[in-house]
Amino acid sequence: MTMAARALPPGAGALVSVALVPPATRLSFRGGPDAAEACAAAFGCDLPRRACRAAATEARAALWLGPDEWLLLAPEAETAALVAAIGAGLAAVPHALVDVSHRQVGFAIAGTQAATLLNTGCPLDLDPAAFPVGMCTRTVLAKCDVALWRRGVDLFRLEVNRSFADYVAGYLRVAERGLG
Amino acid sequence: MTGEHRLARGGRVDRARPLRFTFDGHAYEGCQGDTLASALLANGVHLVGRSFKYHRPRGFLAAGAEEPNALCTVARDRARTEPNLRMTQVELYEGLVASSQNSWPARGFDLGAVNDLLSPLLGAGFYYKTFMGPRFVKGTTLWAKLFEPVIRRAAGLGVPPKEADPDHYANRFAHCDVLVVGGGAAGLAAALAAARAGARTILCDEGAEMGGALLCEPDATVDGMPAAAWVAATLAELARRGATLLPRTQGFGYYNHNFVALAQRLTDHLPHVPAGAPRERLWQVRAKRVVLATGAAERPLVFPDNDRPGVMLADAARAYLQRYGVKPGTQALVVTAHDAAYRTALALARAGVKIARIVDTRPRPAGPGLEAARAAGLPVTVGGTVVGTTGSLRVSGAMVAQASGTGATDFETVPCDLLLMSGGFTPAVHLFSQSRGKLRFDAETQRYLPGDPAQAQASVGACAGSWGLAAALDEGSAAGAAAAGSGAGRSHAVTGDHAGEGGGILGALPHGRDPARVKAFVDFQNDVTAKDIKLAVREGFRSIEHVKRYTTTGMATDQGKTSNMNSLAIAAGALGRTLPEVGLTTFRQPYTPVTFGTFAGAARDDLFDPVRRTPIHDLAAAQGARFEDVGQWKRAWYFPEAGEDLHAAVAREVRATRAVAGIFDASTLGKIEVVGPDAAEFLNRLYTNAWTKLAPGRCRYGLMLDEPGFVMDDGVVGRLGPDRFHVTTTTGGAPRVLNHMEDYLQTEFPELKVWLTSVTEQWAVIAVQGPRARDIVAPLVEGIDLSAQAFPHMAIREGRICGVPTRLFRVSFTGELGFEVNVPADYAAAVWQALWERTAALGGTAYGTEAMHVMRAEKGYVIVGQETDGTTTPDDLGLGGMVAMSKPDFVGKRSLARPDLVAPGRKQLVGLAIEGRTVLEEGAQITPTADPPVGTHAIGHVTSAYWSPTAGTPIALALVENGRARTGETVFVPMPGGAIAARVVGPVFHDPEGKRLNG
Amino acid sequence: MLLIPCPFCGPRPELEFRNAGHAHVTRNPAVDDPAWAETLFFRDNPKGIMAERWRHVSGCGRFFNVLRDTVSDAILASYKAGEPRPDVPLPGPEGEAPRIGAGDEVAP
Amino acid sequence: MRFSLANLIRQSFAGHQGWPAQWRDAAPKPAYDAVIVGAGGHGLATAYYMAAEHGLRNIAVVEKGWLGGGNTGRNTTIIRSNYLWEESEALYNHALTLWQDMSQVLNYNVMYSPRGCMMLAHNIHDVQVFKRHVHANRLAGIDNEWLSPDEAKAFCPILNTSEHIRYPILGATLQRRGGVARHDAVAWGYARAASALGVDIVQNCEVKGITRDASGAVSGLDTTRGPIATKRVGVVAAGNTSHVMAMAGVRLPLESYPLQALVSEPVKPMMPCVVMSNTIHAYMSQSDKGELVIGAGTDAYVSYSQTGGLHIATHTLDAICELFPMVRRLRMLRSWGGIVDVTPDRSPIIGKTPVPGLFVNCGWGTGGFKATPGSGNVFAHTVATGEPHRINAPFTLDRFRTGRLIDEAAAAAVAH
Ligand SMILES: Cc1cc2nc3c(=O)[nH]c(=O)nc-3n(C[C@H](O)[C@H](O)[C@H](O)COP(=O)(O)OP(=O)(O)OC[C@H]3O[C@@H](n4cnc5c(N)ncnc54)[C@H](O)[C@@H]3O)c2cc1C
Ligand SMILES: NC(=O)c1ccc[n+]([C@@H]2O[C@H](COP(=O)([O-])OP(=O)(O)OC[C@H]3O[C@@H](n4cnc5c(N)ncnc54)[C@H](O)[C@@H]3O)[C@@H](O)[C@H]2O)c1
Ligand SMILES: Cc1cc2nc3c(=O)[nH]c(=O)nc-3n(C[C@H](O)[C@H](O)[C@H](O)COP(=O)(O)O)c2cc1C
Ligand SMILES: [Zn+2]
Repeated sequence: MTMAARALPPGAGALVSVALVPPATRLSFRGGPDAAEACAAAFGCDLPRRACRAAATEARAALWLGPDEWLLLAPEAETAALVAAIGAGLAAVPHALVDVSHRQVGFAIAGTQAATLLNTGCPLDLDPAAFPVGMCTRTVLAKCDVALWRRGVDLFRLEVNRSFADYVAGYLRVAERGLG
Repeated sequence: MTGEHRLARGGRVDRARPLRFTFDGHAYEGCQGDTLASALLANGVHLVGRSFKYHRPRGFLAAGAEEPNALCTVARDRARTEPNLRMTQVELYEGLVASSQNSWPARGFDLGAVNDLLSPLLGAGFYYKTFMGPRFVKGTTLWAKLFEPVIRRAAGLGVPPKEADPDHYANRFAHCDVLVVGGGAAGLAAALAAARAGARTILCDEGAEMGGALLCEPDATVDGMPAAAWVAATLAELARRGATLLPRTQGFGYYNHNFVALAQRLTDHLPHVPAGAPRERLWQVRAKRVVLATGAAERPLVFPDNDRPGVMLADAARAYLQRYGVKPGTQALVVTAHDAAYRTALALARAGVKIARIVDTRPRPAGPGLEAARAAGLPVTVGGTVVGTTGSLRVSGAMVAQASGTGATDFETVPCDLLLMSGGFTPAVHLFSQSRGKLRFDAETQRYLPGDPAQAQASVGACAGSWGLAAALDEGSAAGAAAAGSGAGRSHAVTGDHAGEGGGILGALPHGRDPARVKAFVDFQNDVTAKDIKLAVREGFRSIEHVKRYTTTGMATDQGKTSNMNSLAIAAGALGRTLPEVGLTTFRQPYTPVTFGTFAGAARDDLFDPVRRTPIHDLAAAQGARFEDVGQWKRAWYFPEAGEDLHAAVAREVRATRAVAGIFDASTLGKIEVVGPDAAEFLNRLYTNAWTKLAPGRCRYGLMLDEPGFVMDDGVVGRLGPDRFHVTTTTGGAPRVLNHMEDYLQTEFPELKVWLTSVTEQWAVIAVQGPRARDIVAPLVEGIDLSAQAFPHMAIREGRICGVPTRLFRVSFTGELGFEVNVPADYAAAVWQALWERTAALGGTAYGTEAMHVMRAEKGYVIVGQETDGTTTPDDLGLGGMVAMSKPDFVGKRSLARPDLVAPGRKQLVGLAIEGRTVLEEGAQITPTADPPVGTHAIGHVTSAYWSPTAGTPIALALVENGRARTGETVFVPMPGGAIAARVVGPVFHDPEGKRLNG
Repeated sequence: MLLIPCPFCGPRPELEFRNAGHAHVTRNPAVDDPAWAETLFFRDNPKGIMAERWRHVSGCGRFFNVLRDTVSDAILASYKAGEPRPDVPLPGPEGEAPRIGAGDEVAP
Repeated sequence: MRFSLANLIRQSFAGHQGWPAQWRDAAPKPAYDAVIVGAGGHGLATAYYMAAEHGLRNIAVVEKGWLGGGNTGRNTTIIRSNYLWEESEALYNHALTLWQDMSQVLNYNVMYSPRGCMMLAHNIHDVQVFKRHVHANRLAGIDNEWLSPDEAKAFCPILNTSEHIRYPILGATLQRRGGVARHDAVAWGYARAASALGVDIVQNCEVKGITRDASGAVSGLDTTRGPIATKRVGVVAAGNTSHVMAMAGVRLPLESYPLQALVSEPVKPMMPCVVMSNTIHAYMSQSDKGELVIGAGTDAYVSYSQTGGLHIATHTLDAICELFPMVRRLRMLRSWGGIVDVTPDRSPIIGKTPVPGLFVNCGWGTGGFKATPGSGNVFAHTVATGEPHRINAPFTLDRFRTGRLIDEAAAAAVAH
């Protein structure tokens, strides 16, 4: 990510706004069901077993991204502590815990047109009935892989690999012009 | 008044909003709601262009998407110039500038019309038979230099724009329960029933207004409302129920799994385009159910000189009259095989157009239309035919006769300035057919109709072969309700139904004239006549697909919407077969042409493909770096100082690195964290090397093969702990390698407990290389003992640098003492800055990929993709020692034992030493002799070649047959200016003992 | 564009997937050269129902198998890697494929 | 009757009534000396050369549909011979030589137009790979030159050679003898010439079985128009090859993929040559009629449906618009697909099979149109003499066992 993404206009449109989310702890957690259970205990937030669902508490979230893969989100300062805690909690259970905090950049997309904006480039059905609040998945946005999490009817979080952030910011800016 | 032929009232145009426009430089006035076609007709303009091949004068044949003749170019400015638009679909706006095509100097006087005189020569496929040149001019010269350029200039319809299109195009993915294509009576009823049942509904229609044929039915009523009012009420209810309504939107492609592509025109009808507004939008719709309600198009009749301006489809004339309030002529002759034309004749008569004659080609027509015409006193000839027309730039009369068998009798010429024809209606089954639905031939009505659907889809209304308003509405309603899963639709009370209308004819009318001398057009745009089709059949083109390709019938921009059925029937007649025996040509996307921009959408400029930059990019740019594209990445290529070119900069970067130190942004390297109790075993199976014994804290260079045994990727792998490895890959190979690993892990070795995580973007990498590298790094590092003993070459440590976490590798791709500093990406810029300050202070440099390449070549290190090309084995590279053949298995191992991979004579990596200062060209071939005759077998090629600032000579790496055994031999690199001699040497040019690495 | 039922995520657009060729090719390196060439290169290439591999690469990342009719492109079933090829009835009326394992299930 | 201007003029006075059928609409005879399966360009050329150069007259080409209706009738007609490996160079250049006077030899204007085929380099790796081609081709006597961006622009003025586009053009190769031809005419011309030499071209005749005698050798064919006895069969069935060969129990390293192409509406001449860009995946030329003829890579899965996904067209066209930004306002007129048979090394298989009397010519993938005359010529030799021609000798089936692949794709990732 370089200048372009950082230069996003903050919450420009009333119908839709696109903003960067603050830095965060991001951990990729991999393992079987027992590992997931143990991890949930150490992490303090459920790791959903249901496909494409996220669980969240006040400060943490766990996004199901694959049958043995979760993205754990937490405040930025907690990385080391969480890695230690989960590592300790799972000493005997095979798993993989990898810090990917800096790998990704998060965007918040909000507003009544948020889903429409995403659908300029995302081929999923984002109707709330098909993609309810709490659903998350990796998918594509135009020419880029993203992870998408619906946090509210009109609020999405988009996680993209950092070198694609400029692209995503630029893309959304152009796509917003084409709403209407 | 917006044109002298405009009626005082009636139609859907807004006479209070006159619009000025020009056509071929002449100023005219039309009104809001007009198309360019209706506006020109209102002004009495019928001649609007010239035909493709014979340059015959042409007018409007139709009123909609099926128009083959009336093509124009509309230009807003030089870049916003668009050729080949159908004037029947161009919506009028204030200031529109349009011009006709394919004529010079003017459409009224066109020199190209000499082709019409030459037409006896220019029949179907004439170009296959000539232009080969006299036999003594061998080869293709005459064709390519003489004839082809002339033909190319003559062909081609409109003139393409010369400047880049500045407009934007948008895209939308959409999902729905029910997609309805076509907003006529049937489509509206379907959409309404679906929406009422609570289905998510999308309705699209290519017209500017929804309503289809209802827009031309001022007399019909639906559920007690005038048709137009019903349309408006239906649209309002649909909007209220949240249906997505898309006028100006054609459904152009029906793909697999109910995926339908729509093209929406957003701004072409506006006089002023809002800045930045997209011009068109591609809708990519996944529908649970699709209802096709695309209507039917009228067919022309095929008779001699049926192409003069003023010869028009009857239904089109009714549209001009009743939708646009335009009188398309003053004296009309109607020739028909279908009952609907009577309605047109009556409507025209009511509007004051003289009906010179109605010629019904059927021997015994009957029905209310005929009766009403007779009752109104219109002259009707039954069992008649038209055998020709008069006039030049506009029809002035029709030669009418009685049909008798294949001939005609009782010729008479009837004056007229409008000749309307109705051959019956062809259901628009394009999308149905695209959906892979099989058409069935209905022998009774001689039509192809949708058979069983192949996807979750239904066809309703005129496109399904039904006729009449009530039928369309009721079928639509039923299909809409069914698609929404809510049982039956409803039935509608209508007046003005015309349910009983029918009839139609396929093929040519009998004319009894010398068939060799007349031109009865079938495909108007491509100038294909009935005799062309018969010629094709005579010449052995018996398949309809051959007939199509030999005559080009149906291949014009209208894709045969008005011509296909007639040409099929004519071909069938000539073949003596039935229509279904002859078969149909294939319906393909798009339904009508769609702009390239609509497909491309936002993908232009930087959005054409993501530009990936490293976290250090901006700093490197500030330091003056020039960048190169490596896949999607921008990589710093070299860092020129004032006045330096690539070579000077690289030489300086190399010398400074070898003398002091250099720093290099290696962030794009692929990185994969391999974690789990079976991590080492997994790597054993994926790499040629053995990993079990690699101690934590140590690194190893790994070589990866594909299953056929060829080198696929390489990289340094560091072991962080018993069950944790940090694997690096090439920049370009990163996604491929991860996919390859996942593939084997998930499908071949699922029992292994190991997980792979891409950390390419988590870690930025700064290589610090050179004799002073330790001095640069050391002061910034905490928690790692950097001494040579504690931290030897090929080791990895975790600690902190500049206060942030690091994975520090002691590795070298330059042959110098080196470190690769991995830091979490957000910190990279600060760490780079700190390292740079220390490097600069010591007299070191930042270096780019080019210097990196030079230094690794001086050391004989290979680059996968440059020294290898997908046919290279480890042994070819001299890396046989890295292949642990003692391992029971690894990917590619079995293949290495295949006969050709162990055969003698394979190409092997060597160095080439060159006298003099000439740097070889990469890719140059290598021969054993200096002056190889053409066809000499090359024994190898140069893979890398550079000026080596370190050696002070050119160096090169090459793959040469038996290369290692040739060490010391002289080989030759033939170049256009003569061969360059080179001596085969080992591939390492710098510090072969590796002392500097271990410093 | 195909709609591909990922056994984990449910039906998803083809854009999220990458095809990975024929399924059920057994990799046994302990064979002679002709048999190994079979493993590497020779495929049924069926005209009709084909077991093929896809990866939900822009999704859950899993490789899995699909039965698809290569003539109509209708998808008849999807199942996880390692599972045996299911017996499926031919496509139903209107080409609508019976779907097996069409997603939204609990992770293993 | 010969095709000539004189005869055309004569016939134009006679209402063109005198033109005979261009080929006889043959019904299958009970037996032939040899039968070619598949009346695409390659099969028809094979039969023509078997008759013209090897004196075989009692032969037939059987075709399940209409002749030329396979990939020959649906390809983007790019012709070039600047391949990398010596084996490929020899094969494709043999073809290019035959293209030069094909119209006169066949007495059929196939409109071979050597207007130049340009391949764009967008990064340093492309430059290295393409220069390797240039050097290899020069040694082989094949014209192929390196152009700077300015030279490329001069040759093809509509090319976007700005340095500020996403993937600037760093240079290009140009094979001046490369170009295009009228695809249908190639099939028709060979059919007409072969038919005139006595070859039976039997359309609507699908091969359903290959019969073999006790020794295992080919003894005949079962077709939808009855059995045909023959001891020699040459299969040239492109995308359908796996299935025809399976009838004789022969398995091949082939997969069949849809390959799409599209044309724009015709416009006045705007493009003088062929331009290909492998890095951004698209190529374009303009036909004599005026359409822009555009293609890219295959769909990514095995299919026999002759259609493909919309996303292939969108990617192809965004690349085309990037290279030629004035075409955004032009429109797609028609898109279609063909089924191509692809080998693991993207090179054809031409030669004998384990079944005596059965020969195969397949695996041309996305790029066999250009090879039509050369492929037919060497395959005719192979079927007629029972042994491969020097040029097709390396293109064996056995190379997949030994590993001696002829891998153009790996070397360059260049198609067509
Ligand atoms: C969209 C597209 C673009 C292309 N672009 C290019 C290009 O630019 N340049 C280039 O060089 N190449 C190109 N190609 C590739 C080229 O078209 C083919 O390689 C070449 O035409 C193959 O010729 P063929 O005669 O072998 O096959 P075909 O023309 O396909 O002929 C095979 C014939 O065998 C028949 N057949 C199959 N099975 C049977 C059976 N059981 N019984 C009887 N008959 C049977 C088929 O009906 C068919 O007519 C392209 C291909 C496609 C699809
Ligand atoms: N000329 C006539 O008199 C005539 C012709 C046909 C039908 N009808 C009458 O019309 C009624 C039938 O109505 P209907 O709804 O079946 O047909 P319709 O012709 O009224 O409507 C079809 C609609 O589909 C649209 N369309 C066609 N292809 C499309 C595509 N690919 N994408 C988007 N839109 C597309 C057309 O613009 C048109 O508005 C009956 O009353 C019948 O008698 C009359
Ligand atoms: C080089 C080339 C040019 C073509 N030009 C046209 C054209 O101008 N108009 C047209 O309708 N089709 C054109 N086609 C496409 C054919 O109509 C047809 O789609 C193609 O041969 C595939 O056959 P199918 O669509 O019947 O399956 C062209 C095809 C090729 C190969
Ligand atoms: Zn999935």
